[in-house]
Amino acid sequence: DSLDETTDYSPDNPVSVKIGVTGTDTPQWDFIADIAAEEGIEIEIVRFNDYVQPNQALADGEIDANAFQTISYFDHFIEEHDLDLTAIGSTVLAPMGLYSTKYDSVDDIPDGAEITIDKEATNQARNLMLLQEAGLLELEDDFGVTSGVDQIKNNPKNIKLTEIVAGNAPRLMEDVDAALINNGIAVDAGLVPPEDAIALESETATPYINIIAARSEDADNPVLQRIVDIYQSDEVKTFIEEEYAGATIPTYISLDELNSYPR
Amino acid sequence: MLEWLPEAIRPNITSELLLESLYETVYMVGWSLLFSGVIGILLGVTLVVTRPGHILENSFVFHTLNPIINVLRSVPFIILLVALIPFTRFLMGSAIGTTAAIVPLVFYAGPYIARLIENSLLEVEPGIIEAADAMGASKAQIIFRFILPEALSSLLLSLTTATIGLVGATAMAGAIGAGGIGDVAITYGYQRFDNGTMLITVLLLIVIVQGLQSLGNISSKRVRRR
Amino acid sequence: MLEWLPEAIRPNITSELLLESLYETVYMVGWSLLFSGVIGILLGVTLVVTRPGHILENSFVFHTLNPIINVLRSVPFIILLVALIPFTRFLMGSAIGTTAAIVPLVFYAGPYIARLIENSLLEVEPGIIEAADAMGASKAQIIFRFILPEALSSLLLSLTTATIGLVGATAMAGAIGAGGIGDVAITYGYQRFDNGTMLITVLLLIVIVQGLQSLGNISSKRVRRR
Amino acid sequence: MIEFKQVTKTFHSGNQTVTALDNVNLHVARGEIYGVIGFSGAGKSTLIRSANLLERPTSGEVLINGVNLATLKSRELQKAKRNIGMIFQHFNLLQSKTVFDNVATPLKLTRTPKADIRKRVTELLSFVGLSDKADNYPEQLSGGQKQRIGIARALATNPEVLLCDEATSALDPDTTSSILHLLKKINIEYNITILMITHEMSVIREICDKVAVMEKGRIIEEGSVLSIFSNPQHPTTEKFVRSIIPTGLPARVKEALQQKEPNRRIYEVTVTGDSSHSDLLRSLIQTFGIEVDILHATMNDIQGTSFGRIYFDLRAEPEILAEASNYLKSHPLQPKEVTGDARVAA
Amino acid sequence: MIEFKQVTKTFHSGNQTVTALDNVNLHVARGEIYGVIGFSGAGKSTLIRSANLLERPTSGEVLINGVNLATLKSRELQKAKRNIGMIFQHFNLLQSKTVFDNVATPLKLTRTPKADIRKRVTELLSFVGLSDKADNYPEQLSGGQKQRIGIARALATNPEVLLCDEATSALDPDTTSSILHLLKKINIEYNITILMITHEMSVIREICDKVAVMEKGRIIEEGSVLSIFSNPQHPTTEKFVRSIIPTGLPARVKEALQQKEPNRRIYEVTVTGDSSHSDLLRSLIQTFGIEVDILHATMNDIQGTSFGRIYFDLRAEPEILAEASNYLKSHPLQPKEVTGDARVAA
Ligand SMILES: Nc1ncnc2c1ncn2[C@@H]1O[C@H](COP(=O)(O)OP(=O)(O)OP(=O)(O)O)[C@@H](O)[C@H]1O
Ligand SMILES: Nc1ncnc2c1ncn2[C@@H]1O[C@H](COP(=O)(O)OP(=O)(O)OP(=O)(O)O)[C@@H](O)[C@H]1O
Ligand SMILES: [Mg+2]
Ligand SMILES: [Mg+2]
Repeated sequence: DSLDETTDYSPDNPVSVKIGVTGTDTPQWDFIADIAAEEGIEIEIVRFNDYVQPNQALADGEIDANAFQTISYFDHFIEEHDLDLTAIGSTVLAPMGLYSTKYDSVDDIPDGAEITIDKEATNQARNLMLLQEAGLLELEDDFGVTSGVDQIKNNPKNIKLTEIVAGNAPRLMEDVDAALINNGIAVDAGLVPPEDAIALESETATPYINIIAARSEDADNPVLQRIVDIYQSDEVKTFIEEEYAGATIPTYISLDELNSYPR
Repeated sequence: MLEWLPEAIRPNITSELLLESLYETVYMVGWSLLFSGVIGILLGVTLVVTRPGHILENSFVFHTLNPIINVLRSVPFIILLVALIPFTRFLMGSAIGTTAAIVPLVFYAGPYIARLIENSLLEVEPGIIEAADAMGASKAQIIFRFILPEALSSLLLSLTTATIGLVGATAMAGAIGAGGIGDVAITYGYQRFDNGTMLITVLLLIVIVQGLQSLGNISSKRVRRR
Repeated sequence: MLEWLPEAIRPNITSELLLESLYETVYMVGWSLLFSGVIGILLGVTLVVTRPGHILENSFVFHTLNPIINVLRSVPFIILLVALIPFTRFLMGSAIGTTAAIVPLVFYAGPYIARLIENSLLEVEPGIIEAADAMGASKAQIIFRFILPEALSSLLLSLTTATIGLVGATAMAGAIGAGGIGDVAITYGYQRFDNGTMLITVLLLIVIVQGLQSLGNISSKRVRRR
Repeated sequence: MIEFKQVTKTFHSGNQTVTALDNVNLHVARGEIYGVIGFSGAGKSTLIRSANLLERPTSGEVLINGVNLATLKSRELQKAKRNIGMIFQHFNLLQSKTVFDNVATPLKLTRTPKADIRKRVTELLSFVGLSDKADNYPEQLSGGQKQRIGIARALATNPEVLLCDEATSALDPDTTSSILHLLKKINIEYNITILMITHEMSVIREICDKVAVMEKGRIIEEGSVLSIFSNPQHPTTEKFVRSIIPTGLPARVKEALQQKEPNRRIYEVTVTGDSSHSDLLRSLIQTFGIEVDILHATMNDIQGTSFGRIYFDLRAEPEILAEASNYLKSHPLQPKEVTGDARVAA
Repeated sequence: MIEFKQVTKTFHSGNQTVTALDNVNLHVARGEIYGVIGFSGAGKSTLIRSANLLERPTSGEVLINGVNLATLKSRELQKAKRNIGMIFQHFNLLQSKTVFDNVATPLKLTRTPKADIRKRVTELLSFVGLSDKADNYPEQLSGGQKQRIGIARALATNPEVLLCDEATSALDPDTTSSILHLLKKINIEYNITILMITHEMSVIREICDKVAVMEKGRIIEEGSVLSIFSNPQHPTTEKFVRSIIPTGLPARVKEALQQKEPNRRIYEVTVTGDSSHSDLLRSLIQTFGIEVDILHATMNDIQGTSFGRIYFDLRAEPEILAEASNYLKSHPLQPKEVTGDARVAA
């Protein structure tokens, strides 16, 4: 399982690493893999279509690292499942926004309005927190990263929350009063987050910064460290900025900073 | 309602949510079964009777319908869901929610049922159709008074299989906010690691499927004459 | 390879990815069809021959198997996928990837095929089984030399329907990193709003499904004797 | 009424071609009961099935009431077919319907009022002796019972034309005879035209007016039942006629011949119509003083006249027998001496 | 060989109960050809189907070779069944297999070498006259052809016991007769035991040694074919016997009676076995001087002896006829005068 014995590598004696990603994060990983390959690190990308399996597979040793989740989701997951995993580097931040085809500001949202939220648990928690930030809801004090609609304390406007799959939000916007949409998806769908959103997650929302995770025993593995370095290089930063047109913001902060978000 | 369960398997969801999702599943399966059943039977019958050598042989209809059904059966459900959004909105007023889900479910199950029905109808003894023809039965009479009743037992099993398939598909209809037990199982049970919810929802699904299958088996057996 | 397409529908994915995913789909469908076909036929045959009044009447087997199949058919695919992880890992050495996906796909398609086969086999004329019995055929001979050949035409159509169902299910196997065209359609096309990818992948799926259905129809027709 | 004009039907299977009907011409007049007989595989079913277009002829045409059904529009064709009842060789009953509903089916197709249906079906079931099976399903019936349901169903709508493909093949003689009497009765009362396929000469004898003999897709002989029975031309026809009028030597005659007694001779007299044997008997007994016995005789009653053979056993001194043989040679009944070599048992 | 001991079989459908077999006892000895005849629905098929346990009797037992099949283990039962060939009323051919493969099926079950199968099947097909249909599928066959395939299949393994349910019902007389001859031949050559269901008395006459008559699930009469034909006890049996030995007055006799001529009388003589008519004829012609004609005669050849009736037409002055009538009354052949009132046509 461990990568321990493979600290030595060179283009002639390459080491191979399996990295789990989800859905659409492959472009930057393909780019990183090309760079790493020149140094003798052969990255095999394992694409998941789900937010549970990549951590499970990492803990089970089926992959060597994964990069798909926010730090808060990660912390919650390893606690819940008692897994010995560690975050080894920050990657990007894709802030969430509230969009509407009917209203220009949050204040216009009427009583009894219908708003779509993501049915996926961590994103849903983020959605609800953004609605709280926007003053539409009040959440329970112990609201956590996978808390859901049952943790709403107060819903003064009697807003109807409809859970849908994230990718459908832009497509279904016009059927509701407002929709919560991930930046990534919003940009892909042709929205311009700073202009179109009527409420946006703050860009420094530490809990929602994405990370690369590895098994704790491999935390210091030079190969993985090197991959983190490559990810955090300017070259990759530029690539991501161009590729995602601002939807996904490269956010490179120290591990300490990463782990110091309010829980 | 569920507080008496041991903690390890006590679901984190309210019994209201459970009941509501049960209702949503029944609602979606019921309506979409009704429509897709009618459409599926119509398509299935058409596929059978327009094929070469059959009573309404019509090469054009057969060779148009056959690939259309294949196309609908090719598209992954989630994509079908999306592709149909404008149509669903036009038909239902909104593309979101339990009622809206009926449209893609019908598009999903209709062609599927058509294929199952087609297979069942092809097993009807040609002698029966000859007898009908010789009696001067109209094409519609041949279909409704001869072919369908003779295939009824097999049709009921096919519809049972399709209904259970529909129950499975409703779990995916959660993507457009349709709800339902399958969706609760995935979003509350699976994604939130709530074993209690997983257990109870899956148990509910099992009960539903078991009930449907038994109903199908019994009614099919009752009308089976051989 | 795909550069010549007009921009609006030019996919954002490489043709390598497309080819690879095509291979993955074929690989998953092929293997899981093989296993689930064998298992499904076995289960389907067992469901038929152990039912009351049939040649291997066995109330215990029938009344055990029947609900087990229902249970497997009740569980949403994603939950089945998860529930099977330990078993998949034990069997395949790993619970992720294209090869690992075969296990849940077989669990998904096996019981489904069993139901379709059951329906096909129940349509075999009882007179044929009587003739076999009167000839002193063993139970295995009755099944393999009489029931299965007589139902072959319908069986082929059932297997076709199941295979197309499997193609659909592979799209969901993306959850454990299995890849495949359906997955590309969803993650690159659907999630990234890439119409080009959506179009080309769906077209590919249509071609596959159309091909499978034609193959099924033709071979079924060739062995149909009435 | 039913006219086959140069009808040919070929089936293809693999590289084989079967000519089931080979240039068949046949005319069934209104009100006639027309029998078609032939060996298994001769093309009888194909013939009757082409009468109502269940088989489309490869060439030639079939006219019913002067109309070529193949030229009719769908609705007209249905109407025409409702006037043609058909009894199938393999019954073709609906497995999913009760006996009652099977018989009621053709009536339901024409939207007959419920009460009328009940009355008619009850009447038919009682006629075919299956009133107690009204609520049973076909698979619970015996072979003959199924056939009777098929007959009842074909008669339900009082069709003008009835096509019967082996309508009584699964029935015992008693039931057969009552069915045949019914057919004859409706034939007379309603002037219904019946085309009747059978392999049993006794069925032909009992009710048919005319008969055609088929072999290998061709009609090899046809005519009134009387003429065919009394004077079959084709060897196949003769075989069928012989099936009810045996032409082989009876066992008792063969036995007698084997004894080869010099003062005993056996003569065969063919009886056609109203032939009288009184002078023959008187001459032999009184004039020649021969001891005359009737060894065997078989006659058939065909439409009021008798056809058949009598075997006379003559005993006397050889010289008397020789004398008598000259007399017999010139006798109008043309008795033939049977020696055992001339004929072979069938 | 085959023994039915108090076999009862009831079917339930809805609230109806049908007793298809009602306490049936029957013993078929080894090498016998045993015919069972009865009206449609009498229970014949149920009887034969319970011989090889296709129907499990509700009570009673069936022994084959002294063994109650119901007590056998699965494998032994299969072995026993391989020794019992069966021809089904509805053929039960495999639609998915060619004619050749249908006939080959029972041989394949016992893993007969390919070459042997080919030889045997070819032989059987040529015997039933269907060599040219070897590669056809059942649905391409005529009714009689299907039946012949069923026969060939049942004979394929040279079984010791053959159960035939209406084996020739769809066949023309010629084919029937050749099949029956074959059955008789294998019966003699291999000492095969045959239980034969039929509704045709002519089949019984042609090859059966013994016959049982069924009615409403019961065996109402049984015995040697000879005794049943010559001396039927039960009215149903008589009906069957009459189907080939008509007992009604022939048309010609009825016609003669209608003329009511005072100097003419008609006498009926029943022929049983080897009865001689020579002295009767001589007395009438020579002693009384009566003109004697044979009006009608039907005799059946049953296993070497003749059974039947002769109708004599006597013409003379009324006083001579009155005189003769006294003589006839005391004649051992017991001639009966036919007056037209005594008997009713069947
Ligand atoms: N499965 C069944 N359910 C109910 N009744 C049945 C069933 N099978 C047979 N019967 C009845 O049992 C009786 C005897 O049937 P069987 O088939 O033995 O008659 P059969 O003598 O062979 O007549 P046939 O000459 O017409 O073939 C019939 O009245 C029939 O309706
Ligand atoms: N669909 C078919 N394909 C090929 N050959 C066929 C088909 N139908 C009938 N035949 C052949 O045509 C010939 C005539 O068949 P048909 O059924 O008319 O005979 P039939 O006179 O009714 O015989 P039977 O008395 O045995 O019922 C047979 O040789 C048969 O094998
Ligand atoms: Mg025929
Ligand atoms: Mg029977």
